[in-house]
Amino acid sequence: MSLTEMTSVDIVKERVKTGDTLMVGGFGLVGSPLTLIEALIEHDVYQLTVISNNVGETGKGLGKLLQQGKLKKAIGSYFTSNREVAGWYNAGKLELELLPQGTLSEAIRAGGAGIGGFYTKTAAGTDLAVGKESKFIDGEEYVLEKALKADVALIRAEKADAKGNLVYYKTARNFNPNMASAASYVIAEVDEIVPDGELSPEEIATPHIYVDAVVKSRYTLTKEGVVERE
Amino acid sequence: MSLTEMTSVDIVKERVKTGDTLMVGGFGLVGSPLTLIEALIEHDVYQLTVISNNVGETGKGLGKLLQQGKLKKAIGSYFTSNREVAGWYNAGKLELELLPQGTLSEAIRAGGAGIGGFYTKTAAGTDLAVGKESKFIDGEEYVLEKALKADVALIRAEKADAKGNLVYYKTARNFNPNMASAASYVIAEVDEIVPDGELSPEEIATPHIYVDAVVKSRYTLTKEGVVERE
Amino acid sequence: MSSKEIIASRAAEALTPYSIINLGIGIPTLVANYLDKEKYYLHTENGMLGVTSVDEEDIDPLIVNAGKQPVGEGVGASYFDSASSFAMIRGGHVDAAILGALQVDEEGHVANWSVPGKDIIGVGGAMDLLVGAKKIIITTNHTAKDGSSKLVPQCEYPVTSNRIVDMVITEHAVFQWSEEKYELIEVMSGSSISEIEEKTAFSFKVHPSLLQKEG
Amino acid sequence: MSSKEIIASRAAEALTPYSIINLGIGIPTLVANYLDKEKYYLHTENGMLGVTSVDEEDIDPLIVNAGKQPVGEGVGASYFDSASSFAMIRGGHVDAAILGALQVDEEGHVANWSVPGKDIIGVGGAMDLLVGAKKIIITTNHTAKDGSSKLVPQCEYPVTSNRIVDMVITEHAVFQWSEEKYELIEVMSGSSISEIEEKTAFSFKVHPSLLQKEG
Repeated sequence: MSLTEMTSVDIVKERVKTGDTLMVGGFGLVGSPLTLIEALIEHDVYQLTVISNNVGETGKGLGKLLQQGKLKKAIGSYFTSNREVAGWYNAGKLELELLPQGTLSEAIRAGGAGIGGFYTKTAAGTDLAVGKESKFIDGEEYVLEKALKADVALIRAEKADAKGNLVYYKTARNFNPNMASAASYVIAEVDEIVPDGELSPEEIATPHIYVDAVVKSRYTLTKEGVVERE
Repeated sequence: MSLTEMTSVDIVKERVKTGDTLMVGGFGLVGSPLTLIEALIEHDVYQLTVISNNVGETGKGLGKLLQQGKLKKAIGSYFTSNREVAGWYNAGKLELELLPQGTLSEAIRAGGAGIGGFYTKTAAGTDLAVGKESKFIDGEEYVLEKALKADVALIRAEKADAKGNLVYYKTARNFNPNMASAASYVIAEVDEIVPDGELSPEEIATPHIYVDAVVKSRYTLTKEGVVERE
Repeated sequence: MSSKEIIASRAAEALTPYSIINLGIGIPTLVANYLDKEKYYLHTENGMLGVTSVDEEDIDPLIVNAGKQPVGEGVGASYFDSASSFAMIRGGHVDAAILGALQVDEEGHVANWSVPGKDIIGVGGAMDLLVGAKKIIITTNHTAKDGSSKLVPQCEYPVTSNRIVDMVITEHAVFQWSEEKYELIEVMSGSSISEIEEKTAFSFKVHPSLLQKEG
Repeated sequence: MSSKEIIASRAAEALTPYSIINLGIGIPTLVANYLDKEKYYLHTENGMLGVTSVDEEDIDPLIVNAGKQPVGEGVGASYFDSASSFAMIRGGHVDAAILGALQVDEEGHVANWSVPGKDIIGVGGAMDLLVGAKKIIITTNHTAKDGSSKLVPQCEYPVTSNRIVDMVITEHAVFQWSEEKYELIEVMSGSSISEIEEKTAFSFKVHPSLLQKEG
């Protein structure tokens, strides 16, 4: 079904189950689905695999889920932003899969695009290519990377129309459109819902084909940090 | 050099050489760089490989280049729109590489994105997969397709700004943004050149990083067919 | 209604409201005439979601479908490049594709892109739609111009995919894939099981409810 | 100027006007201070082309660079998703990337993402930039905090790529890769060839013009 539901944050509890693989958009706090992550923090689910550039920061965002012991595995490119990640990993309580940021974003796109895997030059000959298949194409070495998919994607956009088409705001776009394409169920947190026809057909970065549920955002990132909307 | 040149159609003669591989945008006449193709028709170059969804129509567009004996090879998905293609092929005077349309567009994107090749389910088990490597990923058969690149891309957009950023008009977008990314030199034919800052930063489908030269369009497609601008 | 129109209108009934639909060239294109455009989201592989019909006087030559015919822009429509459009198709985001056929066989395979002995020079988006769409509905005349059945034990023409087609709709019959075989689930008005048996070269099951009706 | 500022301003001179530049975190970020933003197009891998600097009062928290620092939007800037941004990088569309280093070795390889013995938990976009950017310029202090040279015979730290780095700029020297070896092409103000030789653990050639000057 492709009808996009305009709903509340309860959809997170309804859809996310123990053992699920989740994609979570955002680059640091920019473009991060703060409201949906909070719902996840309040939701009793465990053994989650999270695909996200970072695991939030210490005790914040996805970092809070880590502290709650809900994460089984993290797939991302830069876990360094949360100093606790290494501790959990070394204690054997968290699996990590580290990918170059370009490989991470391309693997997510591939997951959404029906591509099983792709050959990238990135990481060829480095420690991150150990154990991966490689192939010489036109004389250059490439590494095979598999597509990434998820059960649920939690993303953030600026505006949705009533059909569920999404537009993004500046660098808050980042991983969100890619993740919107690669999960079985996609929940978008947005700042504003506008009537159909208000978004330019040329500017829609995520057509509603990809969006299952839209939730109004409760938190917003300001110069002073994250604040709750009035 | 990433400075985009605002120039005349003579750039086609300057840049396209005998033996080159060209990408030519458009889906039929829609989004086709009519002005640049005309320059190619008037230009003495041979042994061209053309990557384009179609080879124009009989005696029109790229079909005219075929009649001129300038094409060595065509890579596309639907040559049926030009009834002369089969004759040239059967006479051994034209090589053909037929790809499913999704594979064609993905291979062009891959060429622009530094991806050496990718695995697609499309065509697995069919005559179009004969002789191609295949691989089972998570129990399903995928076919390996190599990236496509070109020496020069001829594309069409609606508007360019002075930096060379491009926006497209409705279904005239099609292959153009993908091709803009996959050639060493990219010439864009546009209906209008606007000052920097007039295009919405969120709507730019082809950032100027991809565009080498911009030429004002001389021909436009109307309900009555192709007409020359006043 | 012509047989093509009968087939197209029946295919329209097979679609789920508010789903994403891709229509092939030929009979499939006619299906649009029987759909409430507010309730179905039409995708075309040349890069548009939200296709509607257009009146002659409103035609914009730069808004076309995969058959290069002028179409209209629905409210909430969007445009994207070819690679993104096929990412939607191949990635499993299109709910149903309606396609034509040269032949459909007993194993559920369709041949609709190439005729043996003729030059293999066009494939378009057919193979992508077949591997990617969640549901495939074939709309076709029951028999070829020479009177031979297009529903055959095994495709003589090259198949378009290994994927099994979910549903086949002709002017005589509606077949649904069910447990390794096609099952006749509907006899079109004016036809009969015996006529369908006579005109169909592949073996098929008959849904029990139809046997009761005729019996 | 601090040594970091000296390095950054020298790196700025190495860039071609009207080219596409990606700046890494640390010293590379400072390079922006020495560029006329009208003449250089700054790309940031989190999805923006046309980065400029921003005054404190104009900060928009949703416009940041790869270091998550607030930046400004230049006239003619554009935004795109992460996969598209790395397509630009990996696809060879970025003219130059300026990156920091833990070590650079005699074979031209750089190590800048991981320290042995520490946990390997972050890589970001460094590997993509190294394989994709047309030109790689490393900006780094000549020596580590313990006084050891960062320019070594062979990287002890894991390398970031097999790709050879084109240029290395420190507070003492500018090296350019030339015929299988680094060549010292410039002695920074206040330094000397002998000081550079003393502080550099890898072997290098000296450009003839510098020998004449000192000689």
